[in-house]
Order: sequence, then structure tokens, then C-alpha cells
Amino acid sequence: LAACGSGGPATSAGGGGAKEVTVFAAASLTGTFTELGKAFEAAHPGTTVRFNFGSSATLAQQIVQGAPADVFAAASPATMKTVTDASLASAPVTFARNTLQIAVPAGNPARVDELKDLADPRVKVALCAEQVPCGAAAAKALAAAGLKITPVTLEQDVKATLTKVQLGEADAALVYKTDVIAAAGKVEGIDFPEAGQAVNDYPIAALAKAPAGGAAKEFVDLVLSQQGRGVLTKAGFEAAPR
Amino acid sequence: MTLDARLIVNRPAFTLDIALEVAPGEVVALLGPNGAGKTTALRALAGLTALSGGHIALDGRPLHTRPADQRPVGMVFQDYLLFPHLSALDNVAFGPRCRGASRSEARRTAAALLERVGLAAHATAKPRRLSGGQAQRVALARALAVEPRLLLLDEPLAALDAHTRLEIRSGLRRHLADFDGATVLVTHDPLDAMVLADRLIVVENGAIVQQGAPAEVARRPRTDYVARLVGLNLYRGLGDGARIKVGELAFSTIEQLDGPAFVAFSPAAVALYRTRPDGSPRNLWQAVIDGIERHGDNVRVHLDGPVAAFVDITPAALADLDLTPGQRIWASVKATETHAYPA
Amino acid sequence: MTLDARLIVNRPAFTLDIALEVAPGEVVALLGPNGAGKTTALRALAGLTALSGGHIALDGRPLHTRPADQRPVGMVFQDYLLFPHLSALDNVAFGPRCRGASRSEARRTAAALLERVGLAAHATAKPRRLSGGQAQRVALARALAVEPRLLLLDEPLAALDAHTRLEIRSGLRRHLADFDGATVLVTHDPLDAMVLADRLIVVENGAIVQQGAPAEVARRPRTDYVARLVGLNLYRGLGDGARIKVGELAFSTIEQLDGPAFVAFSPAAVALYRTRPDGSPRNLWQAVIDGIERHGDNVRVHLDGPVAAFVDITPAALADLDLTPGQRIWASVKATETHAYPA
Amino acid sequence: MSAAPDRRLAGRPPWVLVVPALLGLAFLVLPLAGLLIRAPWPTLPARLAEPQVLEALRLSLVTATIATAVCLVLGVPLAWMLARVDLPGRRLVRALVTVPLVLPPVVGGVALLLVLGRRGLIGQWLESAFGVTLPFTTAGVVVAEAFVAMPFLVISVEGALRAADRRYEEAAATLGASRWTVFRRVTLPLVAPGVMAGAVLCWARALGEFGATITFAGNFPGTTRTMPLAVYLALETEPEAAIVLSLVLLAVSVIILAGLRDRWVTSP
Amino acid sequence: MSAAPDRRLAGRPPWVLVVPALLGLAFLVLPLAGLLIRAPWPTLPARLAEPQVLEALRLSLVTATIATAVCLVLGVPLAWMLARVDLPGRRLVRALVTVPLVLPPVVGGVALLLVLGRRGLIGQWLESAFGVTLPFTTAGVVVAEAFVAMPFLVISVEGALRAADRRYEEAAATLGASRWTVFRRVTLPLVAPGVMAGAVLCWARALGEFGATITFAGNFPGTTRTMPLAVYLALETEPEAAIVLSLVLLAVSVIILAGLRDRWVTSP
Ligand SMILES: Nc1ncnc2c1ncn2[C@@H]1O[C@H](COP(=O)(O)OP(=O)(O)OP(=O)(O)O)[C@@H](O)[C@H]1O
Ligand SMILES: Nc1ncnc2c1ncn2[C@@H]1O[C@H](COP(=O)(O)OP(=O)(O)OP(=O)(O)O)[C@@H](O)[C@H]1O
Ligand SMILES: [Mg+2]
Ligand SMILES: [Mg+2]
Repeated sequence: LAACGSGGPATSAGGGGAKEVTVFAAASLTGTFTELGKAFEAAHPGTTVRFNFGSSATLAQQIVQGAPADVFAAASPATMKTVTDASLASAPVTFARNTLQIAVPAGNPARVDELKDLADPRVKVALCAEQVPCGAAAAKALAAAGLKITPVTLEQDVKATLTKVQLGEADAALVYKTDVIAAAGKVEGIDFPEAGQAVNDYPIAALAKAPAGGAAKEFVDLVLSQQGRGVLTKAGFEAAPR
Repeated sequence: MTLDARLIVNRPAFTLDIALEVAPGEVVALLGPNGAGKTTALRALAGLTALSGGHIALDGRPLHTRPADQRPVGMVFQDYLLFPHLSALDNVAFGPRCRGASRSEARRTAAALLERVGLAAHATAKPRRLSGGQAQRVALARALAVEPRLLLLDEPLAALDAHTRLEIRSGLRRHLADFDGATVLVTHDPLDAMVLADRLIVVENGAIVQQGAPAEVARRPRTDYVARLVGLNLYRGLGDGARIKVGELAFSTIEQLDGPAFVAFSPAAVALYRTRPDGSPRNLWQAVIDGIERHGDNVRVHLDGPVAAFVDITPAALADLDLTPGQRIWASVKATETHAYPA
Repeated sequence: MTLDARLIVNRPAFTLDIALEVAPGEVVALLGPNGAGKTTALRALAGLTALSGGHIALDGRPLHTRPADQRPVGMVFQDYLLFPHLSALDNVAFGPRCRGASRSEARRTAAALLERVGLAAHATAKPRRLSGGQAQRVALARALAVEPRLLLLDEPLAALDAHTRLEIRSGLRRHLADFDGATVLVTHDPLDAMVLADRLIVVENGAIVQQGAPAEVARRPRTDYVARLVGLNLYRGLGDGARIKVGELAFSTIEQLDGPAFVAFSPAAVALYRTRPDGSPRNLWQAVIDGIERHGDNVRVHLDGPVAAFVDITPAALADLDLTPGQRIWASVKATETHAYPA
Repeated sequence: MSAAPDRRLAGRPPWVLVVPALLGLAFLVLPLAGLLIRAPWPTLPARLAEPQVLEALRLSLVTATIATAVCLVLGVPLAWMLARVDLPGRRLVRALVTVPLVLPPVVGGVALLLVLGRRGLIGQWLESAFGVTLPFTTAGVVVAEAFVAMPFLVISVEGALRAADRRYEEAAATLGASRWTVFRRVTLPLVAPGVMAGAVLCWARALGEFGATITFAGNFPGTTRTMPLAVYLALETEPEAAIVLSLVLLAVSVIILAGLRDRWVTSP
Repeated sequence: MSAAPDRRLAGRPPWVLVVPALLGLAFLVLPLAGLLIRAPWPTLPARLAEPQVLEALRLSLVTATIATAVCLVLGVPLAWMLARVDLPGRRLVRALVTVPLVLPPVVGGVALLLVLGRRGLIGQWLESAFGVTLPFTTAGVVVAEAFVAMPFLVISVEGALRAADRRYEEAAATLGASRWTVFRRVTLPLVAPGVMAGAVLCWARALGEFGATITFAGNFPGTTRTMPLAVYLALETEPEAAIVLSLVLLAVSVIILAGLRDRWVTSP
């Protein structure tokens, strides 16, 4: 059961003692997880970490369809639920949280200062679609603020939303703090109090049928370790409560 | 009989229904105007068009039930259809290869055939580099390479200029004489048919209207089409001893005929007179000049009147008579110059 | 002169260089074998192929500097190229529309022209519904509809069968006679050229090899090509009084010529003998039979020997003489049957 | 002229061709079967009745059709230039035409933003001069779809133009037709089937366009949310809904194409 | 036979065609200019030197080429069937061939997973019988690219087959060639230019394929991360890097296409 077929996919544990850990991670984790992967490899000589970055929903689909993954790090509890519902993982742990910020183009041309400025019909606001985690979070935050705003677009993911601000198409957007930090210099981030009520949790789990077995668990442990937290906070994530 | 066929092809606006028998070594020409069904008949023989009815038997075995690639038939298409991507040699070797010969065997056969049609020097040339006459000979070699029992040629000379045509025609004649299967040749050039065929079958509108030896057909045309083809005036009338009534005219002839009959005479046999002549010619009528055109060294005058006729006269005669279109004139033909036969 | 042109077109493997003068109302036929450059010359006149040199003047004004759509030229293409998506009427109306006529005006012009070529009844038919002859007449009407000063026809009869051809040829003859501009006609059928043209220009390999009135060209061919076309045996030799030396033979002629000269005679003028005859014919030579083919009602014998020659004899004579290919035979021509002229 | 060959006599199609052909067909069609099996049939009617579905479908059909029209207006002349005018560097131009084909659509969308966005090279000027902004509008959807789909039209039409018999154009020129008249009254009618086939490819591609559209025009119900966008978002939360939407899109396009294609492909 | 018309005499191209053609060209090419302007030229050499770039490029070229080969093997016979065999319901089959064109690629990827995934209709069986799994392998990339790109090949080749002169095939049949021999030795050589043109479209589309690939084959460096996937990931972290990668992809494909296309399009 553990090793999945001789002609199996490239991610299966290689022969000759070298081990492989296959991590399916949300695209927003590209930077941080790549760094953590290097750390893991350094700590476990002979083991390589292979990442499959993509949309959390796609990754969940792939896992349900039998993808040979060891670890799944999702950008929302909902997508993780797809996997746990299929009994492919149990006991996911939240390893990071991401809070929203208002992102405005460098120089803030529309003079946005706080959340309610977004209700001004002259301000073009980009939001994530409610189907994706950042959109769900934004909806929660707006509801908490009692604001009803009409965005010009509901983007497929947070990067697309940010691109709109970066290129000046939108005057403001609600995106994650991590994204604002990553795009430092091109966008400015504005904190707002209601963000606290719309925190997005990132769950991680070693998968039940993980071909890499114990190594999967070890990777999850690394993410949850102090070292992991350090990398994540540096990128703007909030550490998950212990 | 090598070939014994009854070809029936029904199309929305056209029906072909002809019977065809060809002896071994015989060359039969299908002659007819555009749209008569000549190509359709050949395609039916080759298996490229389905029969609606009838049968085809070759050497006593039924052919019409087999698909095209399993008929022992060679076909030369009107514009040759040499495969543009193959050399002359490979074009000719194509058939033997398909019929199971090894590559070298097929090439040997092909080289021998190209030699026979005098094109050994052009074996490696691609079709686009061949002149029309050369292409025609390659097409013939290609068709012969499969050792067919039935050879079909669709207007094999139509694409050639008058000069090349003369040469290629006699070459073709020689090759056909060497071939011991049945040959069916389609053409609308009477000269090609006369030179190449042992027997003519004239098809009009999907049906046979006349057949026979070339000289016989040329001498005794039975339809306007054939008459024009061989350059005769032809009328159909009612024989009554040595006279044949055609409309209001009665032609005197030397033949004695009763009942429906044809009378034919050459345009050169007609004499024209400005006033009613008083001489021996027995066949005399008044006509109106419909048109005048040069015709070789002579002048051809079109006559309207009780019968339409062509008349060939010399330019000198034209000048003497001072003919102009619309003018009334007398025309006569000696009875000895007419040729009458039963319809 | 309506048309005065010197056409030079250089191609990698071919050069056309001909001078052309056509008077108003005159019809000039360009005659020549495949690839001679006839079509190239017409295309150059129409502006579809660029001149490499030379000039074209029509009614005294230079034409070669103008693009095709601004030349007062009408062209009938070999396969007519009627626009398949337009009715016969709209095909004819196309030119006048392009030259600025209103829609109704153009249609009136077109209807009148269709009437003139006898196709008023087919005005609404699409080209695919027209027979070859009808299509040819529509193409002619379309070319005439722009009131050209120069009419160009590329093999206008080549696509027709022998039957239709006769009729259409005389119709075309009539229409060309009515046209007062210059006409250049390309053909490789000598009969078409004889019937339709006032003057023939024979082009071979991009250059003019002979020109003159049809009868003149037919009587005095100057190249093998022309001789074959008109059905004559032709030799070039050296005149010396009433004798012309051709290789080892010396032909006696009635004309007195000195220096380079041609001698021509008809295949029918040659008599064949199994043994050396002892008679009046002055021109006698021994030859080998190269081939025998039927030729109309007669038989054509190809001779090889000191000169190559065609001989036409009757089938009866063939039977009497019992000729077979490869046989040695004596051939003779009476001096009165030969025709000699300076080369 | 050539008679249509009669297939009854032509012999059975050879297995060596039929087998790969059927494999190919299966390869293209089986995934559709996968979708059909997974489709939540019981809830299908309810899902289809949702107004957003109809809205997205309507928007998709309208924008794909307008985008095809835009491609025809700009692409047919471009194809004509490539086929008929002796351009220097024609090979390079033709290769450049395929750029939107190779560019990942999302990058295509970014590139469009860089040029036609509010701060873009041309978009800037469009806004200040005409007050026109394309992103986040239905017009933006059309632009994105046209950008991605136009290469198909241009390449198909260029092929048709090269295959067309140039001699009809020459005949028209001798009748006094200018190049424009020749194009309008002779060339275009003659290559109409090729143009139609190109338009079909173009329309189908525009209908399925996702990446460039969402990147350049965004995603707002009623103005810019076409079916593929709706499908993508549904995929995030409810894969079944995504399958239903995809099937609707496919059904509509197959019905439209099956109704139209044969006439175009078979006319000579 | 028809002489090539001389363009010097043909009059100037009319503005009414040149203007839309240039607009169309600008529309296709200007976004590329936008990317070029935004490209981080100073850091470009360093970025290009990164081994992953070369790796992704190599993988893209290899998979697109193999996918094109697969499409040729399956698609040409399919096009032949559509063009030459009297199928019942041919119009429907032809419309179904366009399915991958209309299906949003991500959904296409999901559909492929449903059919060829480890738990899929056929994938299950493939694994148990042959031990072959396609998803998340380089072979999976090829499958995804072939699925998306095949319609272009099939439609182009069918068009070429319909335009080809059938009489050569008849001539071959009278020489005793079976339908397979006719196809192999006559039809295929005659429509080679059309097949080549279709293969070019197919290759370009495969090269730019993203959605179906990432969904069906995942995004593993070295095995399944093609250039478009690398572009997508770069977009997550460094948009400049994404532009560089896109430009590399475009440059390579334009160079290859400019080197090849003219020969194919112009040969008759
Ligand atoms: N594929 C076809 N479908 C329907 N009718 C056809 C087809 N091909 C030919 N015909 C019709 O069948 C008739 C006979 O045509 P066919 O080609 O056999 O004539 P033909 O005697 O060879 O004429 P031509 O001298 O012009 O070659 C014509 O009326 C023609 O219009
Ligand atoms: N487009 C072209 N490019 C190069 N050479 C050509 C072209 N068209 C014709 N030629 C060559 O020019 C020469 C003259 O051809 P042209 O078509 O004028 O001959 P033609 O006298 O009309 O012959 P035909 O009787 O076959 O119509 C030939 O050697 C031919 O191969
Ligand atoms: Mg025919
Ligand atoms: Mg010519």
C-alpha cells in the first residue's frame, strides 16, 4: 500500500535509499514552503522534497483522484475538508493564518484610508470571489464592518486581485498581508480593525496513504516548529495559536 | 469476348445505359459530345462509379462486384493524374508494388515499360518536369504496368497541342496494337477515334446512337452530331425508290431505298448559283446565306432554307459569286455525290 | 496601328521577345507549341505579367506603365474563369460596374451583350449550369462589356468538344468581325487560327518564327512545326536554279531559286513503289518504312531515309503494296507537286 | 467536374486507419463521458434554473460572437496581407501572429493590461481622450477573447487564400476592378467557406477563453463573468456545479456547431 | 500552370484593407511590446541563467513535440475518417471534436483525471493491468497537451483533405492500391503541407497549455513543470520573473515558427 506501483508516478519514493516527500501546497505558499523544503532537505540528507503548487481546490481534487501526495497544505479549511471527507487525511492542524489588508497602488491615488472608503462608488475595488478563501474572508470582514460595497471584479485568486492593484486597474483591494509584503514597493498595505474577524486559517496534514510514510509527518512537524513559524512570520503570516 | 458489359448509371438529371462488348486486342472508341456520359462509362468500368444496374464481365468473370483496386484494369486519366510527389519511374512502379511485387522487381518492370515508351532517360524526373506528351506516355506505362486485361483511356490526347498530338497519337497507336487485352478509349476528337480505334461507339445523352468501323461511321453518319464530326451534311427522310423525301425536298440518289433513310453529302459536293441553273444536277433548292467563314484554304458557307447545309467553295468562287449573308441563292448536289442508306 | 508592342519577358529558363503590331479591327492569332510563350505574351499585354523590357502602345498611348485594372483591355481566359458565385448577367455586368457604371446601367449593358451572344435566356444561370459553349460566350460578352480597345483571347475554343467547337467558332468569328479594336488570339489549333485570324504569328520558344496571312503561312511553312500543323512535308535546302539540295537529295521544283530555300509538298503527293520506278517523276529516293497509321479514310506512312516524310495512300494501295514497317521502298514526288520558296 | 467517388465500391476503411481514428475520437470524447458520469443528475434541473447560469451563458455567447466579428474585421484583412502582399519579413510577421497562441493566457491578460489598462501604453490615452476604460467591462471581455482567438482565424483564412485560384482575381483585374473591389467582390466570396471554418475555430476558442479574460476584464456577474469563469469559481467550492456548467457550455456549443459546420466544410 | 502574378503591377494595396490589417497586427503584437517594456532587462541574464528556466523550457519543448506527434498519429486518421468515410452522424462527431476547444482547460484537466486518473474510468484499469499511471508524470503532461491541442490538428487536416484532389486517390485505386496504401502513398504526401500547418497550430497550442496540464499532471519541477506552469508560479512570487519566462517561451517559439512556417504554407 505504501509504495504505489513500480511504473508509478515520479513522486513515488525513489529506489536506492533516497527518499522523497511530496508536498501539495497552495500557490500562496510558494515562497515560504520552498525555503522550508530546503531546510528539510538539509536536515534529512538523502531526502528530497518535491512540491506541487497550485490552487488549493485543484490540489484537493487531485488528491481525491488518487494523487500520490504525502502532505497537503491548503489555503482554507474548506479545501482541506474535501480531503478529510474522503478519509484521505485526518486531524489537520492550522499552521498559519493570514489576515487581510487593504492594498492600494503605490502613492494611493484614490486616497483610501480605511475600510469604509471602499464604499465610495468612485473607488474601484477588486475583491476575491467568495468561492476562494480570500474572498470568503473579505466578505466576513465587510459584514463585520456592516459595509456593502460594489466591487468591479471578483477575482479567481488573491494574486490576480493584487495584480489589478499593482497595475493601477483597481484603486483598492482586500488581499492578504503576505501578498502586500511580497509586492512591497508596488503596493501599499493599510491595516483595518475588522480584519481581525476574518482571519483565514491554513491547515496542513500528512495524508493517510502517504507513500513517504514517516517523512511526511516529519515535514509537517518542521512546518509547525519554531523554525517553520519563523519563515512564515517573516513572509507576513500570523503564527497559528499553539 | 474479353469484355461484356451493360452499364446503367442513374443520376438525378442523367441516365447512362449502354451495352459494350470488346474482343481481345480490340480498341473501341467511345465518341460523343460533352456530357454524353463517356467518362461515366469508363469510371463505371474501373469501379470508381457504382453501377445502378447491369453487369460487367471480363474474360467471363464478373467484375462489377469487386472494388476498384481489385479489378484487372488499367486507366489513363484525361489529365494523367501522375502522382506529383513520385518520379516517373516510381509512378510506373506504383501499380506493381500495390499488386505485390517487391520493390526491385517493380522498378525493373517500370524501367522496362519506360524504355518501351521511349522515356528511359526521364525515369527520375518528377511529373512537373515532363512535357504533356511525356506525361501521357508515363501515364500509359503506369496503366500498362499492372498488366491489365482491360485498358481504359479518357481523352488521352486532349491535353496536347496539335504538333505533339500527331506524334503521340502514332506512338499510342503502336502501343495499343501491342496490347492483347480489351481497350476502351474515350475521345471527342473524330481523328483520334479514326486513327486509334477498330470500332467506334457514338454515345449521346447516355445512350448509344451509332456504332461500327470508323470508315463505316464516317461514311454513314446516323446523327447530326456524327455528321458534323466527320464534316458531312446529313438529313433523315423517307426513301421512295431512288428518291428520298426530306421535308419539302426530294433528294435523288443512286441507291434504291424504301422507308426511313439517311442521305449524306460532303460540303464540297454542293455547288452554288446566283440564278437557277439549268443543268444536270438533280438536287436543286433555293436557300438563304446564313453565314460565311474561312475554312482552311476554302470558304465555308452556311445555308438556311428547306434544309440547313454547309457548303465549301474556293475563295475565287466566293469572289465570283459575290456572296453576302442574307442573300438568296441556289444550291445543287449531283446525285452521284450523295450517299443514301437506311435509317 | 491600334496596338504597337514589343514584349520582352525574362524568366529563369525562358525568354519571350516578340514585336506585335495590330491594326484596328484586325485579328492576329498567336500560334505555337506548348510552352512557346503565347500565354505569357497575352498576360504581358493585359498587365498580369510584368515586362522585363519593351513597351506597349495602344492608340498611341503607352500602356505598359499602367496596372492591369487601368488598361482598356478585355481578356477571355482559357477556361473562361467566370466568377462561380455570380450569375451570367452579373459576370458580364462586373466590368461596367468596376468602370463606374450604375448598377442598373451595368445590367442593361450586360443584358444587351448577352442578347447579342444569344444567351438572353440564360442571364440568371450560375456558371456551373452553363455548357462549355455557353460559358465561352458569356466570357466573351464579359470581356466586351468593358468596351476594350484591345481584346485578348487565350485558347477560346480549347475546352469545347469538336461538335460545339464548330458552332462556337463561327459565332466567335462573327463577333470578332463586329469588334473594331485590335484582337490578339492565342491558339494551338491551326484550324481555329485559319478561320478566325486575319494574320498568323507563329511563336516558338519565345520568338516569332513566321508571320503572314493564314493561307500564305499554310502554303509556305518555314518551320517543321508549322509544316506539321498544316500537314505538309517541309525541307530546308540550298537552291540552285530549279533544284534544291536537301542533304544528299536534290529536289526538282518548278520555281527557280538560288540560295537557302524551302521545299514543301503534301503527303498525298508522294507515290510509293516496291521497285525503282522508271517514269516521269523527277524526285525519287529510297526510304525505309518507319510506321503506318490510319489517317481518316486514308493510311499515313512514315518514311525514314535521306529525308523523313509522311505519305498518304489509300487503304487499297496499302493492300496492293503489302507494306510493313522496316521495309525498303521507293518514294517519288512530281516536281509540279512541290512548292519551293526562299528560306 | 470530377465525379464524387462512390464509397460503396471503395472497399472497407482499413483498420490501420480506423483504429487510431477511433482511439483519437475516444481520447477527445471520453473525458466528456467522465464529466457526464460525474454530473449530479438529480439536482441538475435546479442548478440549471439558477439565473446566474443563464446570465453567464448569455454573456459567453454574446461576447464570443462579438469577438468573432472583431476577429473577422481585423483578421481577414491581416490574412489577406500575409497571403497577397509581398511584405518584407513576412515570415516573422506570420510567426508573430501565433504569439497569443503560445502565450499562457494569464500572461496574455497581463500583457493586455500593460497596453490597454488604465495605466497602459494605449489605455492611458484611451481614457484621457475618450473616457474609455476596457478592464472590468464587457468590452474588455471581447478584447481578451478576440486577442486569444484571432490567430486561429488569421491562420485558417491565410491558408484558404493561398489555396484559392488566383486567376479569378486576375480576371477581375482585367475587367477594371481595383484591389479592393477584387477583394470584396471576388476573393471574399470565393474563400467564404475557409473564412467560415476559421470563424468557427475562433468562436469556439473565444467561448472557452478563461485566463486572459479574468486577468484583463475581471469577473463580475452580468458584465464580465462568462461561463468559463463561472466554471472555474464553481470548481473551487462545488466541483459538481462546475461540471454542470461545463456541460451546459459544451451542449450549447456542440448543438450550434453541429448545426452549422457541415455546410461550411463541405461547400467547396 | 497559372503564372504567379506580378505584384509590381497589381496596384497599391487598398487602405481599406491595409488599415484593419495593421490594426489587427498591432492588436496581436502590441501586448508583446507591453511585456518587452516591462521586462526587467538588467536582471534578465541572471534570471535566464537559472537552471530551472532551462529545465522548464526543455520540458515544454519536449512535451509539446511529443504531444504533437501523438496528435499526428491519432488525429490524422481521425481527420481522414471525417473527410473520407461516410459516417452516420458525421456532423455530430465533428462537433464533438471541438469539445476540448470549448471546455475551459482546467475542467478539461478535471475530466482527464476522472477518466485517466488513478481512480478514473480507464486509469484504474491502466494501473491494475499495466501498472501505468499518467497523472503527475511527464506522460501526463503530454496527454493533457495532446487533449487540448488535437482539435486544431484534426480540423486543419480535415480541411486539407477535403480540398485535396480526390482523383489522385482514384488513380491509385485503379492501380490496385488498397485504401491504406492510397492513404499512405498518395493522400498523405499530397496533403503534407496541410498536415504541417495543422501540426504547427497544434504545437503552438501545446506549448502554451496551462490549465489542463496543472490540473491533470500537477506542477513538479523537472517532470511536469512546463514553462506556462513556471510562469504561473513566478506570477505568485515575482511578476517580473513571469514576464521574463513568457518572453523566453515566445522568443523560442517565434524563432522556431519563423524558421519553419513559410516553407509549409507556401508549398502548394
Ligand atoms: N459527380 C457527378 N454527380 C452528378 N452528375 C454528374 C457527375 N459527374 C458527371 N455528371 C453528369 O453526368 C453526365 C455525364 O457526364 P460525363 O462526365 O460522363 O460526360 P462526358 O461524356 O465524359 O463529357 P466530357 O466530354 O465533358 O468529358 C453529365 O450530365 C454530367 O453533368
Ligand atoms: N509563373 C511562371 N514562372 C516561371 N515560368 C513560367 C511561368 N509560367 C510559365 N512559365 C514558363 O514560361 C514559358 C512560356 O509559358 P506559356 O504559358 O506562356 O506558354 P504557352 O505558349 O501559353 O503554352 P501552352 O500552349 O502550354 O499554354 C514556359 O517555358 C513555361 O514553363
Ligand atoms: Mg469526360
Ligand atoms: Mg498558354
